[in-house]
Amino acid sequence: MIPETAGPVILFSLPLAAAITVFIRPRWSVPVTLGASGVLLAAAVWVVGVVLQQGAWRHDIGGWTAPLGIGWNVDGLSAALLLLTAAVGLAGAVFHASRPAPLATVRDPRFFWPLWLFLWGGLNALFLAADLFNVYVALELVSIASVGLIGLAGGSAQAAAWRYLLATLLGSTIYLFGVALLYGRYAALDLALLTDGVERDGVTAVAAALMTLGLLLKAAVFPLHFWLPAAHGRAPPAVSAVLSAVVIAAGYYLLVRLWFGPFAPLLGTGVATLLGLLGAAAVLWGGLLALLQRRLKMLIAYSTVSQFGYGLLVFPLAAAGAAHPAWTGAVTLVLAHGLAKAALFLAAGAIVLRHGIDRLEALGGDQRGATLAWVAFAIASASLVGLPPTGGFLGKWWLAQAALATGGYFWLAILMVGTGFTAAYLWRALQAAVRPGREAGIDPATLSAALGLAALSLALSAAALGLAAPVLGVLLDAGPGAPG
Amino acid sequence: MTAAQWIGGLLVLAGIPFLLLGTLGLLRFPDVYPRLHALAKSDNVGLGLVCIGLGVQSGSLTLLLKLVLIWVLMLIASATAAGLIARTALARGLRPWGT
Amino acid sequence: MGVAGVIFDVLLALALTWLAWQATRAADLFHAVVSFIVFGLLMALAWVRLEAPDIALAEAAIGAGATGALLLSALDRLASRERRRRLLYEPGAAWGFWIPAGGALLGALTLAAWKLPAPGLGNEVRAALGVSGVEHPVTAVLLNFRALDTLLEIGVLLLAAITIWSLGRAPSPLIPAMPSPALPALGRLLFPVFVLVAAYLLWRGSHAPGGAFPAGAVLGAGAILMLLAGARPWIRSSERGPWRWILSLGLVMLLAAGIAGTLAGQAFFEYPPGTAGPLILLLEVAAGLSIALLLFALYLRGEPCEHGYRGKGR
Amino acid sequence: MTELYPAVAVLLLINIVVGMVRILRGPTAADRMLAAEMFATSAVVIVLLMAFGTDNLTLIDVALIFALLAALASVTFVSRAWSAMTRSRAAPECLDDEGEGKP
Amino acid sequence: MVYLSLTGVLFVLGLHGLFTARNLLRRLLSLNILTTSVFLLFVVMARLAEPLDNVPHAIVLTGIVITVSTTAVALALVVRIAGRMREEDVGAAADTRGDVE
Repeated sequence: MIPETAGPVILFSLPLAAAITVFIRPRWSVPVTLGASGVLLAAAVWVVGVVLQQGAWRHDIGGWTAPLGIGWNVDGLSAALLLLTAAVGLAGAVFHASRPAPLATVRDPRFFWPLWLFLWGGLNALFLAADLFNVYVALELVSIASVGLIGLAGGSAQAAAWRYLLATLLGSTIYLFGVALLYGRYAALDLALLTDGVERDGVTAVAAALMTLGLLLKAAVFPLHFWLPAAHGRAPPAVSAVLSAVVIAAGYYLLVRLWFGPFAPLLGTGVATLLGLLGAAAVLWGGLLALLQRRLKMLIAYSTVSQFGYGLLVFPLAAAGAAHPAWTGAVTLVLAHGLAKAALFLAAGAIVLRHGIDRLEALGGDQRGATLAWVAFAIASASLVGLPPTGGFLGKWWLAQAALATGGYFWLAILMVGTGFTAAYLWRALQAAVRPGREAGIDPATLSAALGLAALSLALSAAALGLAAPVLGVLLDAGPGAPG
Repeated sequence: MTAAQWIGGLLVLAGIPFLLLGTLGLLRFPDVYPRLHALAKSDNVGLGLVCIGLGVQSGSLTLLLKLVLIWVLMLIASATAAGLIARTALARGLRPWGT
Repeated sequence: MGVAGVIFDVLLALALTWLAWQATRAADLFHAVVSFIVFGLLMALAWVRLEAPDIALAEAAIGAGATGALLLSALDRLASRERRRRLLYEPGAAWGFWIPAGGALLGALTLAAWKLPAPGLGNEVRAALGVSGVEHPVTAVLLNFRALDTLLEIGVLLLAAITIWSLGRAPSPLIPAMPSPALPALGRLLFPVFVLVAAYLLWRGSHAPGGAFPAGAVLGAGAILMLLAGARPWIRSSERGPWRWILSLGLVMLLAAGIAGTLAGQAFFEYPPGTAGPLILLLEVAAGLSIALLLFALYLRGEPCEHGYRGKGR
Repeated sequence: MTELYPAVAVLLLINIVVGMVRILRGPTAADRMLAAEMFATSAVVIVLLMAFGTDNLTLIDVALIFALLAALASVTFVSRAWSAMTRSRAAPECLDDEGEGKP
Repeated sequence: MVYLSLTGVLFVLGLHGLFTARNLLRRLLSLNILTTSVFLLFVVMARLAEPLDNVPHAIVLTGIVITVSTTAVALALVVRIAGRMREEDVGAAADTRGDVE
């Protein structure tokens, strides 16, 4: 066996195999999921290590080469996102496994785990895929699993799940329309082949517009974010974490893949500025709404809308000539956001469990049982705001450098104002901890420390990401996706 | 052209008017009961003629059998459906026209 | 087909447009659903005209058959909802103008793309067909060149079934006010035909249009017909029973085939030389069975009973 | 004779289009379903004519599946959609019946 | 090709229906029509290619199965949501099955 192929094969097959296992034998759910999660994290670390050592590689499925067959593409970007998925997946699984059992809905224990593992498998398949239609199938896998996980909370969450399903299916259908146009034009679905062959013409432009529109809907970019807060706010905490941290990032990942791959010739100043303005609007609007929320989980959900706005700033900065720092900065920001946001949602989940309610004004008072969660919340907040030396700081620093190098002072201002908003709404949330509150909720002794630890480990990884700057820089440079 | 092809073709052409008549009945008859009747009769005769015609024309026994199978299936489907629809319509209290 | 062909295409396109309009706009919900079912039926004719008999088979079986049954059955729960639809979510008035405007623009652009070079991969497929293990190109693409898509697709089906189970128990079907004695007889009469046709399509798949997809759909449709004809749903969700294994069978086999390639020192999903034909046949049987049972499971709209049914049934 | 088949297919398609008026007008659900069934018959004939007109005999399978699934649609209609609507309008107590057959 | 323009028309109709319809089932039908238009585009591309290209046929087959899955999930959700609203209407607060909340 070739060692480098084993990593992707494990990352692809293990979640699906584990999902089948826990579907057939629900009783083994927790041990199987936790075991598989550990192996998957190890495999993701290994894949990152291999990329660091020998650079990007490609694996042809079934031995069939590109125009006919499907490939897996492992480079720095996909390896980083695979690792992010594994980290969030493991922490989320630990969190969900250690929730107090009586609070779970009736259907939850039997169906959470297969859906969770299917979601994981879909995400891994997506990050590995180098074929546009394969990406579509993986996207659908992710969508249905997400819908099932949101709907598990029952009640009004099912209505939120329905709205999410409609939005995400619309997004993938529009995306597929663009894929069909591209296929008709170039007779290829492979990213690398398309990158080599794409020309600037009408069909390609329409295809690019459609695919971008579909993915913007999936990434919940302003003004297409309408479905996100309800879905992410109502889902179980572990689900909110993976949805906000990784599923949204998947849409963003594809946008970056496409615009720095096949559509790079089309990335003129006009398109880039438009995308950048959407991002800027998302930063401000999401930040403003987050500031106005009264519920902790809704606040975090709107924060996701705001934070992914930064990701879009990569396009105008890259079009202006600072492709490399902007790209590295934006991807770092997305990774840091993923870790921090997952930590925030898990911490919020633990806090809400402790107090039995998620209205901000009711979260004060006795914090026994939720101390760790608040610490995690604070550290993750620091990363999200961008205090040094966290990952958030690193990403913003690189983005700011790109803005300064190209004279993009408008984008720099957006970065600053957005940071102000972030600090303001997270401060509001943190303030709630120290206020006197009503004494309610469940006995702190029933809350496992693993809840807080899961959140804390993610928050610490978000912070540590900033220290790993040199490694990260090398990793993200590996591969054809990275602009030189 | 052989005789079999002529006969087959004529049978096919003979079947078409029945299909058209079925639609006419569907449009012109006053309520659901005579419409059921019109469809059940004419469509099945029409389809039967076409199937047999094409079978004769092809000159192959397996094809003929397959076509007859299609016809029988449609017969069963429409007969059951007609019966069920009529029963349910009566049960629902839809009065036949003129009563 | 010459002039007649062009007239046929234009008429078909007009009819399809009108049906699509009816399906989205009709005031009566049942009217909309029937329009959609007829839309599927005529779509199958369009696939035939476009020389895609495989898709016509699948559309006839899945599109018009299974989806039609799904939609019609959902109506029994939704019909009385229609009057209270005001409760259902935000008004779309503001979007109503902008989206069609954008859509019209898009339509214009599609027309601008009228003369696509459309190179296609026909030659590549033909060249590789010899070593693919089957003679029918679509089957070769599905289970050899792009087998990874098929794996994920069966995964989507299984996942959909699990998701539906997670929503709640299967609602027990409403029993018709006037049970018909003809129905069970019809079920018993037709089910063997469904099985035969499914087997026939599966067998044909290696060298002609057919294969696991239409076969599975036909078999699934037959199972749904049995249910409608009064049989009790026989799938059980019990952990001890075999059903969970059987439902997962397709995905398990495809995953195993994929991993076997890696373990044998080749690429993921690479079949050892000379074994592609039998392997693909095996995978087709498993995939067809899975598709049939999963479609049936999807039709139940919830987790079936664990240990069986109480009460008289029919 | 075979040369006439395309024209005949067009004729049958016109037949379907005309029949759509019944779907539009109704008035009952049964009328619409009957129209749909008529379309299935016509579609079977059209596919058969295409099969023989273009000598593409694999299309007969498509007609076969149409014929098989025509039964499914009408049975679903009668045993689910239509009769259930009858009951829900006539007898509101059907909600209680839903409990029947549950474990 | 007539069918190429049909693709555009169906796409617009589907989008229009999706954004103007309020009924859940109608939105689902619109979405299905939208998907069909995409499949049609694939198959038209396959037909225009010389020689006939079978890859889009396989892609559309995969797509059809996926669409059935998503439709079934959406329908099950719709039925649950409608059922819950009906229960709320009737005033039956308790869910006897104990499946939710």
